[in-house]
Amino acid sequence: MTENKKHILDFTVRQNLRFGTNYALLKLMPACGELPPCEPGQFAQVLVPNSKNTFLRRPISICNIDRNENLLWLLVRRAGEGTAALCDLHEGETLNVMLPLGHGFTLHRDGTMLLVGGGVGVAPLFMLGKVLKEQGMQPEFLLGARTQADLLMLGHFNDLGTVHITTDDGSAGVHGVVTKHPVLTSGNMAHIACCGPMPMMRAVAALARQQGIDCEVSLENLMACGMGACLCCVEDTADAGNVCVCTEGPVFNINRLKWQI
Amino acid sequence: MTENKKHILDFTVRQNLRFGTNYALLKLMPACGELPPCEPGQFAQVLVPNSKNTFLRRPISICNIDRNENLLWLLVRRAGEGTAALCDLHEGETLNVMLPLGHGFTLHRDGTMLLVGGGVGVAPLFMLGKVLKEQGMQPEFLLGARTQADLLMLGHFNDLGTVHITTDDGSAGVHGVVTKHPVLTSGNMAHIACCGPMPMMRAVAALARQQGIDCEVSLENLMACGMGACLCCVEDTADAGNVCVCTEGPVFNINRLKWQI
Amino acid sequence: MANLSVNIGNLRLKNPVMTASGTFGYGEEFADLIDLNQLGGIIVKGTTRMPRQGNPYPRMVETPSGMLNAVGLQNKGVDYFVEHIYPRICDLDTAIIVNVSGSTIDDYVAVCERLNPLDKVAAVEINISCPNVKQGGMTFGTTCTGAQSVVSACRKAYDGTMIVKLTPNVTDVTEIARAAQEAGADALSLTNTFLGMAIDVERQTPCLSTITGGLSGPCIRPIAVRMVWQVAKAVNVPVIGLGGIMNGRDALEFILAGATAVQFGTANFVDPQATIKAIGYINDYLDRHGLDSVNQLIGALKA
Amino acid sequence: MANLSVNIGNLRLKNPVMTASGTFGYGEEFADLIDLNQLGGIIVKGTTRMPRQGNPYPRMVETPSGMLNAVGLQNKGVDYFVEHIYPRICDLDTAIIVNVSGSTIDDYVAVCERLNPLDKVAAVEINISCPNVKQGGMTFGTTCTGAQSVVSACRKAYDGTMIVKLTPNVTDVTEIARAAQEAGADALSLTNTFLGMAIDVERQTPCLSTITGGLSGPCIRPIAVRMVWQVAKAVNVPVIGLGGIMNGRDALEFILAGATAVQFGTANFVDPQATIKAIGYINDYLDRHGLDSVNQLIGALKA
Repeated sequence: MTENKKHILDFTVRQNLRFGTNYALLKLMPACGELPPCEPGQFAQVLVPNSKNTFLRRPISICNIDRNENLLWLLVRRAGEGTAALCDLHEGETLNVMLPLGHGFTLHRDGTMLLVGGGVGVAPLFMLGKVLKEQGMQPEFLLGARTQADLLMLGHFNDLGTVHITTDDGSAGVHGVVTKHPVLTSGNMAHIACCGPMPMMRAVAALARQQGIDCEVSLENLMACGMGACLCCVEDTADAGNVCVCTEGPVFNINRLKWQI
Repeated sequence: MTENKKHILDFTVRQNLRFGTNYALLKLMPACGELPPCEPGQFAQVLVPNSKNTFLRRPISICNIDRNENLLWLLVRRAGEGTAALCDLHEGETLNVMLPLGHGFTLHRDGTMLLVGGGVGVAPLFMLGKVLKEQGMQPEFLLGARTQADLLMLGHFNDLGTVHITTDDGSAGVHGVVTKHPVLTSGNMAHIACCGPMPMMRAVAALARQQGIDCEVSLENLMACGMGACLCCVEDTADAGNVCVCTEGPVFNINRLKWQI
Repeated sequence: MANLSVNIGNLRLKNPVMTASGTFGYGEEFADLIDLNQLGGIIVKGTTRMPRQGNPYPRMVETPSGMLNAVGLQNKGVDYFVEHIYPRICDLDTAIIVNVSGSTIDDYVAVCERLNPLDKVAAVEINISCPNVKQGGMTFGTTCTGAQSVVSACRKAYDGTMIVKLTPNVTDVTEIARAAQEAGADALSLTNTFLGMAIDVERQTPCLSTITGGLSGPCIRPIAVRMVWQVAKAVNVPVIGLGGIMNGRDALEFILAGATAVQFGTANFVDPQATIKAIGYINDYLDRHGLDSVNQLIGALKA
Repeated sequence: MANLSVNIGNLRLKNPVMTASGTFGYGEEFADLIDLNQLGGIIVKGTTRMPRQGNPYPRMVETPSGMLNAVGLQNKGVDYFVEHIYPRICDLDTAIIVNVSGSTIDDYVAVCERLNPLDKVAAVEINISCPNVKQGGMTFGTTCTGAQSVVSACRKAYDGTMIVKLTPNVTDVTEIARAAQEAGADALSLTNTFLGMAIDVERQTPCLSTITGGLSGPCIRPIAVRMVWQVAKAVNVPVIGLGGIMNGRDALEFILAGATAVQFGTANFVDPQATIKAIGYINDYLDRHGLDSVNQLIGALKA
């Protein structure tokens, strides 16, 4: 992976597509110039305007770099006051964003990649799938959500390849969590890229290890700076002890992690 | 003056009329129910949403109570981050407001009242003029501003009575500050009600004292609670020492004040 | 409906939510907006032996997530309180607690003696932590001997529940807490404000007439929670937590850290109804967590 | 263009804006975003005798206008610094200052001795104020004798400019400041973080793995400004102000209060370009006020 140069740029909100009350897909255009090079799985640190109790930037996965339109896509879940302010942005407002940050997913050229996402964690998998497809690969997707209504960007994913679905309530696809889906144990997958809630990622990692499938996960440890300065977001690794998720990750091969799985 | 009961109410922004870049006239409707009774010169404490560095409420003069439309008018000048957030409110947004607070202007029934306002200080004088006119009085207005563009709500004031004007740059009315205007020394005025920047109020107070004209001014000492609890906004008075501007004022007869004028 | 009542020494509060001295007037100012009888207690403003005009204006400046004040104990004195204010508020169905301040030990004792006979005063809060007076105040609260001298003198003069309000402007607050306990405090409240300062850089002048003032608000809450946690482990008497509590969630931080009750201060300026909302929040929290009584939460932090 | 350069002992800084230890890595992390050579100085992260893994995750929690951290001096040790990092950063055209931390006096001395020969290290900053380590750190900084013992030992081991970083978690910071000065400090920097704590009320657990941590950010700026003002009047050596500085205006509060230079800490996390913007702001301020040199502002508060 190349080391992409970090930038701090002002963006204009061109579109705020709301999915229900809890999610927003922000399409942002740089106030001037072109979007910088970004890799799938890298993230952005967003300065939240208009939020009384949000002091630090909020790390948000890069969902897409639309080079034709010069738009950065960020998919945001309304989790706290900071993300709520992002979800409520009006078109035309300005957002200060630092990007790209961290190390993303490995782009495997051998064997099939299964991209496993849960909830808002599907965001970086869209860009990963798009880039893989552009490179001639045929990624498959396994997307899990609480209900059919929580399956985000489904149309976009369908454009990229085969999409497998699970829902907790059975309202779409296989009833249950993603690890219930037979595609994970089909033996056809060489690599897994996973992003979602921690229990989901642990379950997927455990299954991958059991099945001998190469697996990367994207962590979202609490962070302050997002650039390796504060040393707050550390993850304990087998090879190097505490390392910063913001610079060594957010994507880690599960073999580096000391998860008890 | 009657003691009006205090209320804390959510309002919906029905209209945000911007005057240039520095002023906004907010028209607010209670989320439910009727506007409570308010007197001219009383103020509201506005909880500022969407502002990172604004902790306390902002005291804003009540500009008008439009009973027909059930609208509260607040005229806001973009002075700091808090008032900027108010000026930038979108229609449909919610604002939490405590009102009415303090003691307003005396409604004189004898002799002509001259209402002297500067800048955003014209706000409470609109309501005062309207109430006086409703009671059959014929108030006159002396409004000062930096330039013609800073004369706010002029059409509204013209509907209430004779309007005299001064501008610092001479772009409208008499060239100079309000105390340059001959109406102040015409001998026709029995009472002055004044609201504006401190140097203006001091100059008007000095002239009133010299001319023997009864004069009230509306102070805007820095305050926290706005309801007599924190004791921060005190003004030193001749009769009672330090008193709270938020409860004993904001309107004071200049005879109570210890101003060196 | 869970049981919200707590005990501070011999004093039973209907719930742990009180208002802090100097932030709630005598309660009357808030009567339009909340039912005062729903509160656990009202701590009326700092009362001194003689009337005080306080410090000159400006007395206040907003700071990030907080404010500095330099009121300087403006009040009409204990005689005025007893003769004019007490009769108006003594029939409220909530604990009325009087904050006692002074420049000398004799001042404190004189106020305590004057309050001692009033049977509707539920407790006194001895303020050895006001940062905004030239003499007395915080200087008593920053040493063990200073704290002990004031508290033991007040103990002799006052028979009812005596709370001692501690300053956070010390190296080791547990040391002062233990000294106050040994001198006869029935409970400790902390923290008072933090000594701070702000400058108008364009004018190159201090923002307050007194140069320094007391910092309060959510900005300092993490420090106050830490001190309450330390003190609750160090003493046997109940601790009353305050410092930047804005809502029920914040109040629970202090209770979990070991506070038996809490005081809302600066929050009253931002949301005069914050106390009442917090009582509802705590009740809902107890229901949600399947708990019968708020007492089960006191010091329940898993640490 | 006004003169922005200031002197810290024998050390001349091109301007008063530095970055605080532990908030700016080794500078390299920021090189994409700012020209490091424009800074007055870079204080690299706390360096210890031996490598340290720091404290377990979680180490951080956001608080109102600030954050708590409990990193615990994670670093690869002074040998790694000297062999691998120093060669990479020593040619920067800015003052490189190394923050020295330890658990014992011998630890501090060992690090000072190792750094002493490095001619591109412009100064050391002796950290007697880290709240996040079990031994040493802040415990040295809360008593005069503790401060004196560390500082005088380091003084013997280090020949260059020695800054001593003070903790705010004390009753009287001027007392510790004078002790550090007498023990040989060439300058004092203050404040380090405030000991604080936050609780996840739903889980009833501390937010940090270490229960308590260090509070930083604009929330505590008023307290830090007050302490800098007090210390600047109490000592003869230059004072370096820090604590919640987010921009040029905030920096000027500290300079007007008596600081010769300032450090930007938590601000680097929110706006990595805050330092550079502040240098421009200070220059514009001097022009606007008709001043030739930033030295005219040091302690210029009209009070």
